[in-house]
Amino acid sequence: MSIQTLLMELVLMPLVAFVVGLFMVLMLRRIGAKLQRRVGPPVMQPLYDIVKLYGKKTQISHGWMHDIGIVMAVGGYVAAETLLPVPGMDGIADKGGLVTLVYVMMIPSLGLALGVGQCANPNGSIGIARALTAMLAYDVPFVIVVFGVAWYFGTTNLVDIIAIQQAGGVAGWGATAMPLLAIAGLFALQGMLGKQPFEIYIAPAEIATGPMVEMSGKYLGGLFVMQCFQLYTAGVLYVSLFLGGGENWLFFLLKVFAVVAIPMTVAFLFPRYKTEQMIRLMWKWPVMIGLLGLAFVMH
Amino acid sequence: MTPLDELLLFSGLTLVFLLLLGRFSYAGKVATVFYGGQLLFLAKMADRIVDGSIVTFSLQVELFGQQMSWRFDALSWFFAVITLGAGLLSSWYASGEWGERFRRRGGNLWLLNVALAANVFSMLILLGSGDLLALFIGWELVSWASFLLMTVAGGRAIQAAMRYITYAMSGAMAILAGIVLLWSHAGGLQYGQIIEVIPQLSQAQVWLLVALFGSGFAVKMGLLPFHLWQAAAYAETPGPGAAFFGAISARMGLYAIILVLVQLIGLARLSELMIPFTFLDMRDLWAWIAVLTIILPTYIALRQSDARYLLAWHGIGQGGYMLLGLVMGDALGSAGGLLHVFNYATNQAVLFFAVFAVMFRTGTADLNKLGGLITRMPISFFAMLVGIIGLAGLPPMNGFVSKWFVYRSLMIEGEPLLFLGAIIGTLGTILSVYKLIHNTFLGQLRVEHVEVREAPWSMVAPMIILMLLIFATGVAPGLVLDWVALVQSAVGLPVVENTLGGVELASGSLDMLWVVGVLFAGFGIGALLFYSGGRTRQVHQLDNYAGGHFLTAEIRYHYSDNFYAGLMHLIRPWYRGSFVWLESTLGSLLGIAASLIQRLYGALHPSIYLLVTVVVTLTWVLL
Amino acid sequence: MSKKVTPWLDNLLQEIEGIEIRRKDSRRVRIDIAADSLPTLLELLRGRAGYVHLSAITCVDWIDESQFELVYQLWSYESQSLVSAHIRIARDPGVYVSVFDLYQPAAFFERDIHEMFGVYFEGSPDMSKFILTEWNGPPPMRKEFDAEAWVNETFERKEYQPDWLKEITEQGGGIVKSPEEARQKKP
Amino acid sequence: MKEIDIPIEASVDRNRTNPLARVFDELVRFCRSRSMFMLHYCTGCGAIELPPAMTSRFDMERLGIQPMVTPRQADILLITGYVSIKTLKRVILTYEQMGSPKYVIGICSCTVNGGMYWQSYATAKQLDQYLPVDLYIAGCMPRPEAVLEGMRKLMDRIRSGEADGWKDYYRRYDWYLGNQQHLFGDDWQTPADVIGEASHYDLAGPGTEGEHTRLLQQCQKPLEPQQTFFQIGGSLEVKGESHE
Amino acid sequence: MRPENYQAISHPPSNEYELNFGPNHPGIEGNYALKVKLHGDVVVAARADGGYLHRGFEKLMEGRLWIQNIALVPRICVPDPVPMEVCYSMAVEALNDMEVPERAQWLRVLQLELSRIAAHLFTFGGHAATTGMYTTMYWGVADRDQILDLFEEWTGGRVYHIYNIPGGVRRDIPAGFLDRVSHTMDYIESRLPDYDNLFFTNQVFVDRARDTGPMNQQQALEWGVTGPNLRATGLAFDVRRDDPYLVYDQIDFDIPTEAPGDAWARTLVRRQELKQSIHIVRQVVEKLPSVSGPVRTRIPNPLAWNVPPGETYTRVESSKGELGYYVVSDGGDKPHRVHVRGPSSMHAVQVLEQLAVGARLEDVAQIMFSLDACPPEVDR
Repeated sequence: MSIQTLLMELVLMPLVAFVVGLFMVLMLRRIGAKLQRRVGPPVMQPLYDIVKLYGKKTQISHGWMHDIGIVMAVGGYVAAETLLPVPGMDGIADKGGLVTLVYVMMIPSLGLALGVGQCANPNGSIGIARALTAMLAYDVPFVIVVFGVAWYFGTTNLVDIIAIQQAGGVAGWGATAMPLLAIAGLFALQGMLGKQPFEIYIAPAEIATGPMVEMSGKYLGGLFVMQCFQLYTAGVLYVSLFLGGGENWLFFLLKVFAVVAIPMTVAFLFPRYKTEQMIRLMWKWPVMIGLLGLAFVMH
Repeated sequence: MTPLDELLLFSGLTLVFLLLLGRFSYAGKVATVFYGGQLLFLAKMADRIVDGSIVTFSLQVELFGQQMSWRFDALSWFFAVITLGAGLLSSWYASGEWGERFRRRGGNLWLLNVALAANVFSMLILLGSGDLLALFIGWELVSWASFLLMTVAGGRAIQAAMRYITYAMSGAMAILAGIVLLWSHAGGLQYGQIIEVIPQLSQAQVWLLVALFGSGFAVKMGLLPFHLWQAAAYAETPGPGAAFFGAISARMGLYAIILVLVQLIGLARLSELMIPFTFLDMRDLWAWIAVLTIILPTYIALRQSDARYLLAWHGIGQGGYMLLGLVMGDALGSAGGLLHVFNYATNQAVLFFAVFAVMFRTGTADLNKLGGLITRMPISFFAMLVGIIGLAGLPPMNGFVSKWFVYRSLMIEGEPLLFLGAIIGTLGTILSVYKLIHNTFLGQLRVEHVEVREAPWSMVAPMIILMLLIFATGVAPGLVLDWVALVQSAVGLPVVENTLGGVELASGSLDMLWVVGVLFAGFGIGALLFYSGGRTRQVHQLDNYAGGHFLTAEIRYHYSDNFYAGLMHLIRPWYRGSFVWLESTLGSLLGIAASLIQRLYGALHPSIYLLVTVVVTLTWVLL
Repeated sequence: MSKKVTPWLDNLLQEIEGIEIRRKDSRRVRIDIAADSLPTLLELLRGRAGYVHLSAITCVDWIDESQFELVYQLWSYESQSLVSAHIRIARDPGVYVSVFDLYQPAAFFERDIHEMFGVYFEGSPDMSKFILTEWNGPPPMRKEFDAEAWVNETFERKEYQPDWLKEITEQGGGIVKSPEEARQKKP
Repeated sequence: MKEIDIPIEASVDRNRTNPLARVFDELVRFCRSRSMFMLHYCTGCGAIELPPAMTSRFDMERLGIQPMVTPRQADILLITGYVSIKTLKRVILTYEQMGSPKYVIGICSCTVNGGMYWQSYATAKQLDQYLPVDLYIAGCMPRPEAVLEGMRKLMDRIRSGEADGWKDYYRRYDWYLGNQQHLFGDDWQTPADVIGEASHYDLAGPGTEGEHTRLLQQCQKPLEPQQTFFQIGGSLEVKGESHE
Repeated sequence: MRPENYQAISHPPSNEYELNFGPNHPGIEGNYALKVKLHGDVVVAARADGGYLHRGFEKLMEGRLWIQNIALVPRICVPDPVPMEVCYSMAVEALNDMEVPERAQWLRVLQLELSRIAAHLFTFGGHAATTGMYTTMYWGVADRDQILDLFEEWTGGRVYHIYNIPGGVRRDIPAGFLDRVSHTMDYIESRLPDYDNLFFTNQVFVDRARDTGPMNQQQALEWGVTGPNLRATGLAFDVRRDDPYLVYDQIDFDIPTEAPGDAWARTLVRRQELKQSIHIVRQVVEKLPSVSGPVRTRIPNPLAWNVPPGETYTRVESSKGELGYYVVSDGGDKPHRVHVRGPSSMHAVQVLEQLAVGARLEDVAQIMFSLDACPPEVDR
């Protein structure tokens, strides 16, 4: 691969992720609107919000770590996108692999946690404490899934994983070979996106949106951008692991949107759990299903 | 003179210098230079080590007709580098204002410096041991030197040190028994002889051997279930001592485990030892001990409210990763384990330095009495940030690389449960280190800390060096992996094929140069996006959302205690159920032993105590 | 459904001095009693007659008589009747005893009366301000406090004379006569 | 719905000469008008008509309006009805914590002139004496349709750049502060530093500082300095050890 | 100096910290505040802080004519204004010894019950929103609007109706109105299964609400709790039945009760009350055509209406509990004293403070909403 193509991919991949992410946010809000029997926002609404927030006149900061936190939150996801192969673009996916991706995806959370910490708001701190606890909860089934997939395909290189799946057609998809792990993965996805019933760290009625509590202007805008990336990353990762990645952009996007629509729909039909209820649920059913699936895979 | 002669001589000289002239205020600075000198001698040795040859010590001692010899191979050299590095930076840290304050407050700086030098010296002797007898003597010296350093602070530290020495003595007994067992079969204690005799031993004998040596070394390493002494003993040690302990001291146990279990007995032989009534073999047992050592102490650390204790408990937990990697026995895993020794030492040292810098300025390490210091001690904050990213094992710091190696090894070997355990430990680490940095540096700045300033240069400089080291070895892990590869070949493990940025594997490789490069490119884009927005303006911390209310400085609104309350609601019963039961059972057993020993020595002054014990040890060894 | 307050209670109540009982209807009883005897009465009503629910405590300012009237509304779930006990206390100094030990809801009402009328209740658990925490004036519910005057003194009024209103006024519509004026004409 | 003359000092928006910058400004103004986050703060009874306006029947989100929880996140402060003096303090704090550009909508008649509580000792009468009100929606209480209509009007005004009450607050801070001090007492203070903000963003005007701000500085309880200290000290003193 | 009201509950060196619920907080109902002191996520002390909605109603009413006050009273409880009008009108009628025509009484019952349905739908929405279940809120508020439409057609006002006046009601129902009422009732009844599936039987919600803020019957009686909160502890007390007013003694309805007294029971009681109210509305719709006659009695010139001296205490059952008006007349054209006993003044202050202690941070908002506290009633 020439260096020019690589550089182009490194620029394009985050950009595509952002644009697709914007539409995912739109879909999230539209699904909510449909379930709540109303119209919902206009198509460009997510973009309006972000442009407006970046265009605020006063930007209230609580210190330099607050600033750096947002930079890390957005930048970490920008970096993560280049580790995530999409049709026609592999980026540096073969330089890092699945484990690295999982860990790079924690960087934005860490940045956010530090930034929120400096805001010196108890609501934010509780929110971060809950977010990290939630991470502990959903990562257990998630790593079982990651392990199972890596074992089944014999590699942690996402490019190879996708190639192996595509070679076998639908029958070769991870979801066909490892249905139980795919189900466990859906649970983890719900937790990863922090949607109800696992929406414990935003919880407006309890901690006034937790980490977002002191975020204004471009800080909040950064979080909105991060949300786009987060939805995209979670969707694409799931598709890459279980649904054969993307043969072409059309099918790829169809699959990604379909996957992300599941947690979004569930989100509007449930209240949120308490923290320990969430952990208990996450460590019970998905882990059980995941371990069972793992046992099948490793046999 | 071989380089090893020079090194040991110079190290002994440092000790003698401090013993004689340690009372002068410049002694600490000179000692720091001396440690630097020792490091130079070590560097001088490097080309021979790279060749794979062994550097010997000229002096040989004959005891009971046993030839005692000392030599450095790649394994010793690798550990010695870390030891001296930790010694150098700790001494540097102590040599300036910190030491001055310590002395003014009535601390015995002379004893601290001497104990540090004694530790370094004895560890070098241990690392250089060329046969089991020398190993045992070195082991005892290290134990007593550690004890000396632990007692410097007095008070609660003495209790912790007593507990330690109880454990250490019982561990030494086990080792001695193992040595006797081997000696009775091999007729000698040279490594060569032992390697020959091991295959002839029966399964039961090897079983006993592994149990004896293993438990003896595990005490020092703080492996489960012998971990209970360590946290208090390390945390109560004053500043640089704690950093030194945290960085390397416990790793002597790992060194011995590598030497005896991996090099002499061999991992293959371990796999043959089945555990009765189970489908586990000895190696699995070690792996599970490692995983439990990762998980349990990490989650105990989560509950600590004293920053030093929190770090000390993590020290125990991180040892599990090293052992886990090693027991996997493949190139990746053992490389990860060995690399983690280095990485962890840097992380732990910088974290302890940062915590003691905070203590230096505020007088407390109680996580509930701090907060908001980021604006007052930004460099210490940054040091702690780098440290926690490394300790938690996130890119781009070096801790990520070693943990990645261990994970990949577990994935390739097909150990899902061990993998899960390791990940749960990592997640617990992330949780508790965030608590550490949040409660110390983030959140509400307390009224009484408004005047606090950054720590002085003598304390900041070692932190900056360590930060750079952590980052550099994170970006280019190949630098350390080269050494690790040497160690692997010296020990007889498969050698990892590393590149500068990590490792190339058919089943998914790692190139940190790329990963970090892209990460920082991402940060760049993030920053670009961020600074494309309007100008920021910093507001006061009281200009804050409080449900519409007005905040005043007198109100405490910093969330610090019981930080992961939601999680604790679920897992608190487990602490009560398992950990406390474990601790109380072991505690009552060990309490009996401890009380016996304490009754003997408890009344004595530490220095007299030391003298007596040295005499006892010498007579014991000689007779 | 409706039960009458039992005769024995009537007899019992007669024993308290200075008590005057009036039945308004089958479910409403009014008792006027001396201020000193009220705790005894309430104790009787609560302990012996099942009036466990304190519905309200009201303070009425009789400024002409220089007295505060305190009205305790008590409801019995068993006999399903409401007793209102009326006492009068002196307006100055305006101190009375709390009935919190008998009826916990009294805490709220007494606190409220304290900040609105300035009546102090001895033994009430919390006499700190609840509603008027940022009010520095006199207790506003006292009759001598003229809220309207205070408002006129403190606030400006927005002049609102838009053209359309002027037109209407010119045509003889709009507000030509204030309610006060309208009332003045009738006796 | 007749317009009421609101005493806001007219300001001239500096139109940038660079055509690209003007397009950019236009874009930002457009997005501001299409994305209005209103603060979730029920100050009075008019708040009861906001849920209907938000929810399925009238669905404010169609217009890009959505409720936000904290003042930092919000653009629009809806004063839904009477403000008691106790609430007014919180409202002012909340307003000052919001990021500019920010807009205040006075819903219900009470915000205009006290409404039916004109003789109440507990409520403030004219909201625009304390905060720059961009738009009033009269009625007791205005129906959801009226609220939406008002929002549409505000959108137009934001789009055209007329809704600049927030600039007025910076420019005539002294006047607003004077009214606040008149009502709350001379020792009135919020932790937000409006004057500092105005000068930082070059929004200060001749009326930013005056006698009332001087009074504020006299009576102010100083806030501790909060900037980061990067210098590395050499003192051996321990600060705050007394607390141990 | 900042406002003095901020009384910190206590100060360090304890490790507890303070958190403010409200007044600007989604976890608080209306403009109200609850200051809590927490250890971890468990509340160790709670203090209600009211007065944000204080307008001095009782003072205002002393300065206005008897008839003018009709416009004032509904503002006291915004989500459920009708009982305020009815209760005040009943008080004035009692002072004047005035008879209310039967048709007016039935109309008042109709209005009271419609208002109760609207208030309960609103409460469910709020309660659901505190647990992150926004769909219920969106549905509930939109369905409540159906009832507001009825009110608007009937009285001209969506929220405040100023419809009940001393002596009766302002005017009769418009033509065909009863059909629309029954149609709306059919609609709301048809929506109830959806609500059940989405909210009341949602396992996640049940897990959250069970054992949250429990209050036993003994405590409820001690604390003076009334209304659905009392009935959720198992005591079947309802002013409509036990101290009947209007024509409630001619109407057939049940008083739903639940034993546990937790947030779940309180919500369930309201859910059943909704059903009962629909049942009552149906009965009124059936009965109304057969009751003819005027809808109000003549009153004197309202601008110079001197009410005979006296005092009275009237109570009605509002959606939050027992609502009482103590009205004193000194024979003038304005009341001498009006005291409003808002039902929330019990459970929004003392009960909330006590239930919050020991509760989890997650549950504080839920407890408040499940008690259905209405701050303007407290502040007045």
